[in-house]
Amino acid sequence: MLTDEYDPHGGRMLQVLDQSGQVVRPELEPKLDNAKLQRAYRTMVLSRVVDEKAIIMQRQGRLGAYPPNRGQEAASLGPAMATETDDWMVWAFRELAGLLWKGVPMLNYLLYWMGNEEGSRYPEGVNVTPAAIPVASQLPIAVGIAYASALRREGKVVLSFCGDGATSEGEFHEALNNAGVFRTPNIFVIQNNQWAISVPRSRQTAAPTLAQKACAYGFKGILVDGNDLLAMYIATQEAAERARKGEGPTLIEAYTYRLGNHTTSDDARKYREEQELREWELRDPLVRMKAYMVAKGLLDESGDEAIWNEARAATEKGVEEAEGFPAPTLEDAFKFTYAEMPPSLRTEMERLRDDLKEGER
Amino acid sequence: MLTDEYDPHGGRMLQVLDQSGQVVRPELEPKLDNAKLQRAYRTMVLSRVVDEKAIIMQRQGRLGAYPPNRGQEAASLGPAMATETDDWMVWAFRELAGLLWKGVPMLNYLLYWMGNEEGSRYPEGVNVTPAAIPVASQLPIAVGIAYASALRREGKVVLSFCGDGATSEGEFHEALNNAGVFRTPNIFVIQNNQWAISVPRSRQTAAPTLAQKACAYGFKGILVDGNDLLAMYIATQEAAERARKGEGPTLIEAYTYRLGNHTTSDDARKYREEQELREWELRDPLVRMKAYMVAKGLLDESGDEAIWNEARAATEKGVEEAEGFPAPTLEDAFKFTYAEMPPSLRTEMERLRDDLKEGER
Amino acid sequence: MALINMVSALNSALANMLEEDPSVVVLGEDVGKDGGVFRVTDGLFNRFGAERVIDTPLAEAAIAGMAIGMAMNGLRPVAEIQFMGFSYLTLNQLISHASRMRNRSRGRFTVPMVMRMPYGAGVKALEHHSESTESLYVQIPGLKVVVPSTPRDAKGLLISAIRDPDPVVFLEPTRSYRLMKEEIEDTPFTVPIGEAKTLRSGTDVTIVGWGAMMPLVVKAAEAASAEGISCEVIDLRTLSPMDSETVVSSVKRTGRCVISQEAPRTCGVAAELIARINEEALLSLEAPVERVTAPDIIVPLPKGEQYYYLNANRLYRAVKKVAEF
Amino acid sequence: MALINMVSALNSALANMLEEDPSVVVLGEDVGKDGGVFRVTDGLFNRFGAERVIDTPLAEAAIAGMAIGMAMNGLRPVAEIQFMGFSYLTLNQLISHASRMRNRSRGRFTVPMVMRMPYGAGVKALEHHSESTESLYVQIPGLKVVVPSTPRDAKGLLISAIRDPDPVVFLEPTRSYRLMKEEIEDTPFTVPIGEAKTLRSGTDVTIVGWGAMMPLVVKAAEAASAEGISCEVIDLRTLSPMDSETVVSSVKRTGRCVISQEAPRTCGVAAELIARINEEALLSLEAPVERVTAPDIIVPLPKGEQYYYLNANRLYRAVKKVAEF
Ligand SMILES: Cc1ncc(C[n+]2csc(CCOP(=O)(O)OP(=O)(O)O)c2C)c(N)n1
Ligand SMILES: Cc1ncc(C[n+]2csc(CCOP(=O)(O)OP(=O)(O)O)c2C)c(N)n1
Ligand SMILES: [Mg+2]
Ligand SMILES: [Mg+2]
Repeated sequence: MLTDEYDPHGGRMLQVLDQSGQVVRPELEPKLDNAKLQRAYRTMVLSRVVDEKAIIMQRQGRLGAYPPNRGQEAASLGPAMATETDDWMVWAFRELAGLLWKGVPMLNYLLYWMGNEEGSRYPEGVNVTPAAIPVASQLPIAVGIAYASALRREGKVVLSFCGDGATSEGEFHEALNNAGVFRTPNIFVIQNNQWAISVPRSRQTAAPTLAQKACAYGFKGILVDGNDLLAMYIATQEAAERARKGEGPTLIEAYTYRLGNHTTSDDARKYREEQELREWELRDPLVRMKAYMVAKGLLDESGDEAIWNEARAATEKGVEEAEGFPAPTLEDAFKFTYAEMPPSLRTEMERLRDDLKEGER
Repeated sequence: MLTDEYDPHGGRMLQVLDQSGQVVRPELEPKLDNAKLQRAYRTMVLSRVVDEKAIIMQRQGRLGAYPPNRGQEAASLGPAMATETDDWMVWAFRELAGLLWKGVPMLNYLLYWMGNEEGSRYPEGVNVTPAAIPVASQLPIAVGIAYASALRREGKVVLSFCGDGATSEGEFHEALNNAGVFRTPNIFVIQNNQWAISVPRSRQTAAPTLAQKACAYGFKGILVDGNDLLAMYIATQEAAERARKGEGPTLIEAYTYRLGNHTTSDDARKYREEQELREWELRDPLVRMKAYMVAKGLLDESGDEAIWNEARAATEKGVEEAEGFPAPTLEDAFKFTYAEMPPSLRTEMERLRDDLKEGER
Repeated sequence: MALINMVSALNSALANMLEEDPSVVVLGEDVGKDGGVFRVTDGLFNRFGAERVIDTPLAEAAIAGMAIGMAMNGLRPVAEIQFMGFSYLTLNQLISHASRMRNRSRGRFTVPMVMRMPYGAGVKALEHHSESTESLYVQIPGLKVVVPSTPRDAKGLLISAIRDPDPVVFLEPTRSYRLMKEEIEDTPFTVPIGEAKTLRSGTDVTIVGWGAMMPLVVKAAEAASAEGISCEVIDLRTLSPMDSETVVSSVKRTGRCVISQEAPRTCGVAAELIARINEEALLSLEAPVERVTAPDIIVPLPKGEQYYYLNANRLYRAVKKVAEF
Repeated sequence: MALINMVSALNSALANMLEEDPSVVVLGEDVGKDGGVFRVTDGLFNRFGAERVIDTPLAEAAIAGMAIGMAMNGLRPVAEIQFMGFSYLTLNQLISHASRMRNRSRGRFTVPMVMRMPYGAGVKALEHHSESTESLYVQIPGLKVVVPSTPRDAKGLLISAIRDPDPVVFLEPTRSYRLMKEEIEDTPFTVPIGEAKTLRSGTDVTIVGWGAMMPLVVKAAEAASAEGISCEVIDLRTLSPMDSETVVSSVKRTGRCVISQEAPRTCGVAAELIARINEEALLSLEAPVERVTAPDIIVPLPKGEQYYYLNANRLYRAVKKVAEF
């Protein structure tokens, strides 16, 4: 068991690929077929491109405040790849690569950050919950989803994400503790990107690792190099197997870094050292993955360029589609409050419709 | 360090006195002077007598719903004894013996459970917060109290209590995590009395011990025989020293048992085995302490009887005083809402006074 | 049919629903073996098993959050919060997720959950066990809030709540749990959510209440009627979405209104009713609407509860006051 | 004196208080080095040190709870909650402890704390960043609730709040943070809590608002005045304890009233004002009081915010409606 070998109390971190993309633990290298590896790399690139585009659009006033994903692509993608299509994914707000893998259309992603609720109407069959902005609030929900699946003996697992900051919230604790008690098929991934806005990981908790918090809940935790797609993949795979066998939840700390600002409203230079950023840029998960792909003969420079171009084209198309998407109507703002609109709400709606008809003064 | 010797991951429990009152770790026996030991034993007896009286009074309609303390006397008294008079104590609702030691008058205790807010107006200088019924809600407050003391470099420690059930609440987590981050002079005692109303400890968390939860917060935890006054004393003493030196908080799991019902509204026979109760009755902390006192030559049967009689007399006197205590007036119900009564509230009060004058119909 | 009190009626509703619909689960602190601190879930654990009648750890946010997740994934959870005074711990989950999941996912996810809890003062309970903060919930769009006052309504409304496609906060007046008995079918039946009930017709004064206030309201109405003041009595039953229509149309006829609210005065449900009466029936008013409420103070401990909890006399005098205005 | 916006005015108040009183501390997420996500605490960390300007872990209940403990033990904590939408996590601490510590200990312990937070819609923010759930707080006896609408009031009220012996929830309208500048003294001064302010006298219609509504209210009043409707404009400023006296006596003169509320309609502060007007000035009313509010829906994401956030035109038309009633 990886979780035994890498007991977080020992402080060891699981890594399969080193910074340069070399396989350092060949015996742990997952047997992924080439197509899957290629799809994974394309997804990372697409995530990076969409992310960059969103930041630009925000600056141009075409999209609202936005939380950049740069540098964290492997931490959400690896886990997503280790789950089945119909397994659940409960994300926070910085898991673009994982979402794309799970089948959330780019259109939805863009619409959401552009400020349209339609963005969170994921297609049927995509078992992904909407973004969860209130930090850690998604986690008790993930446990409930898992309980329901387990009760029906579906054999599904629920992969959830949160940040390092989220581990300080009471709802993080209650979720993990309940998952331990009910042995629900949950996989809790913490994207420890070292910062919660301006608060460093060291000020979030006095515990030396976040992975060791699992011991408070009676299940296993593991510290994983979050910029190593393969390590994230195998750690999650083991967790998913455990969950499917009814052996309960696992906590995975993905040790990663937010290369961008917290959101487009933030300026990280105010609170963190340039030097730290530079060091982490060297550990960029895309660079590492590219080296691995090249070494495996699955990628060359021209192939890589094609992938980036493809991603850019797809993104432009997605943006166009999103910008052409109809804005919500007055009725849209009302009709999803309840399954059926109560009479008093209908009255309010009609009154407001009249009011707005008269135009702004 | 006891916390190293008794690392909770090892599952060992600190004990100084065994079930029969024999000293099993003589080198750990605290050097308490005889007067202090005698006061301790008298306090345990008084706690037991007041507790029994409260239960009887509840049955007679003279006191409201009440949470019995029987069996848990050592778990709150030992820690209280290991703190200084002006150190803070933040209790939950089942720490009578500790309260008595800290100087909370029996009158206050009775008044509170009889339903009079005057009960929680403890004398100046008694640094004890009022009962905290919302489970675990007192713990973040205990951290704030400790922060304030530390900021002023007072060298005080804050001793707080909660139950095993409380460890599942988010506020437990947030409090301990913050205490770890700020290295506040907190001592967190969990009275693990094996039950949270009808829910057994095993269903509260999958972690094998509660003490090990400290590892999630980056400080030390220790599992202690909560029915052993001396063990509770030394564990707290070590924690208090650590706190006073600015080395931060400690978590103490007091392994004990609620010999009575959850409250007078509860019937524990509905959910727990008679056999379990019988076994724990043999570990009664009073019996154990008595044996120790006798062995030390500090107590004999007649002395013991005198102590019980004294306690009974004091209790009768306390009850008399409490029952003679004036009921709150209308003005009392209003005037502590704010430092100064807002005009609208004064109007409400006068209107209500008129209304009530007319009498019940 | 059986002559039963509200606790048994609620128990019967839960048993019916657990039986009828395999997706119904019950969860909360002590709801299992113990049958709940008020015995509302008594016997369900033995009958339906630990997987569907779930004793949870002591963690209210998790109870609410898990219920949301269960509801999003095909179950119909009925969560119990042990007392309303501990329900504030669930507000983040209720406001940020339960109430808005349908809207924020444009109908892709829904939250058909019920959160039950006893509420209210007047039973000489411990501190924090007497809260009636219903207007915290009523102001949250996307939640429904239901308060039965009789055993029959309790059963019928709870079944409606469980079958409802949206999250329902179900408030049970502690004081009424064992106050009266009614003949009630053993089989499932419903009382519609969103409809107030006129208990008694009258022409002079409309008296509105809900939950534990109803027995007092009825008593006051009887006393007033005995003196020739004809009272129309309305049990609001659902606080959200609020059937103010029934109240407004009654006030349009009577021109006078007294509202009985257990909660403190400010920003309670009574204020909302008065606002709606003001908006829709001002010209019919022959006297200011009177709200008889608790004062804006902390719920006192039992020795002072008479300064907080209303009595029928205060209501009666308010009725006289508006009648004589 | 300096010409500053609300953010700087708040910063100045905090700096004054940290300087004047060693027991004042500031705590919250990102309030330290970062100076707060809106820069309200900018520079305080460097000036007063990490012990008094405290970056906390991401845990709102702990922020509130620690502030309570600090306040009980001699400090005057000013806690920041990053957005009102995350303040629900503090309600258990505020309701169960902060608001009632004085009462439950009969004055032995008090909680002189301030909990500041930005609130309100209209800045195209993320989901959950636009809440205005002030009436959750207004209904809690023992709390005070303050909402400035100008830089000067912001500074004066915040200083009053910090010096206040009771817990104060201090709501800062995000939309007004940088909307206007005023000449403000660098030294401490106070604006009293509990006093509404009449911004403009008038004889035909009273318009009441608070916080981010005030610029809209003033605009609507000007538009109406231009058409010969003389408007009296009141900024409520303190929501609890509510100075309804000023509103009621104005309405007694004008006979007509419009209330502007950013929050959804049901159980908001406007309902309470209407209830009080009904109780104390019914006979003076020449038209139903109009409340212009958000509808009872979830705050929409930015693309739909026009269906939620009021505009001056809606207010203006309400004024005309009551004037012409
Ligand atoms: C309950 C809550 N409190 C505060 C915020 C404001 N906020 C948004 S993100 C964030 C930091 C989150 O840090 P972390 O969990 O590490 O995730 P990251 O942003 O680093 O991905 C904060 C404080 C929030 N969204 N929710
Ligand atoms: C927040 C909260 N939820 C529920 C309750 C109801 N309640 C009172 S005591 C209790 C069990 C507490 O168990 P534990 O923490 O083990 O303390 P013990 O009663 O065993 O001393 C419960 C559920 C409460 N008081 N507060
Ligand atoms: Mg982070
Ligand atoms: Mg217990």
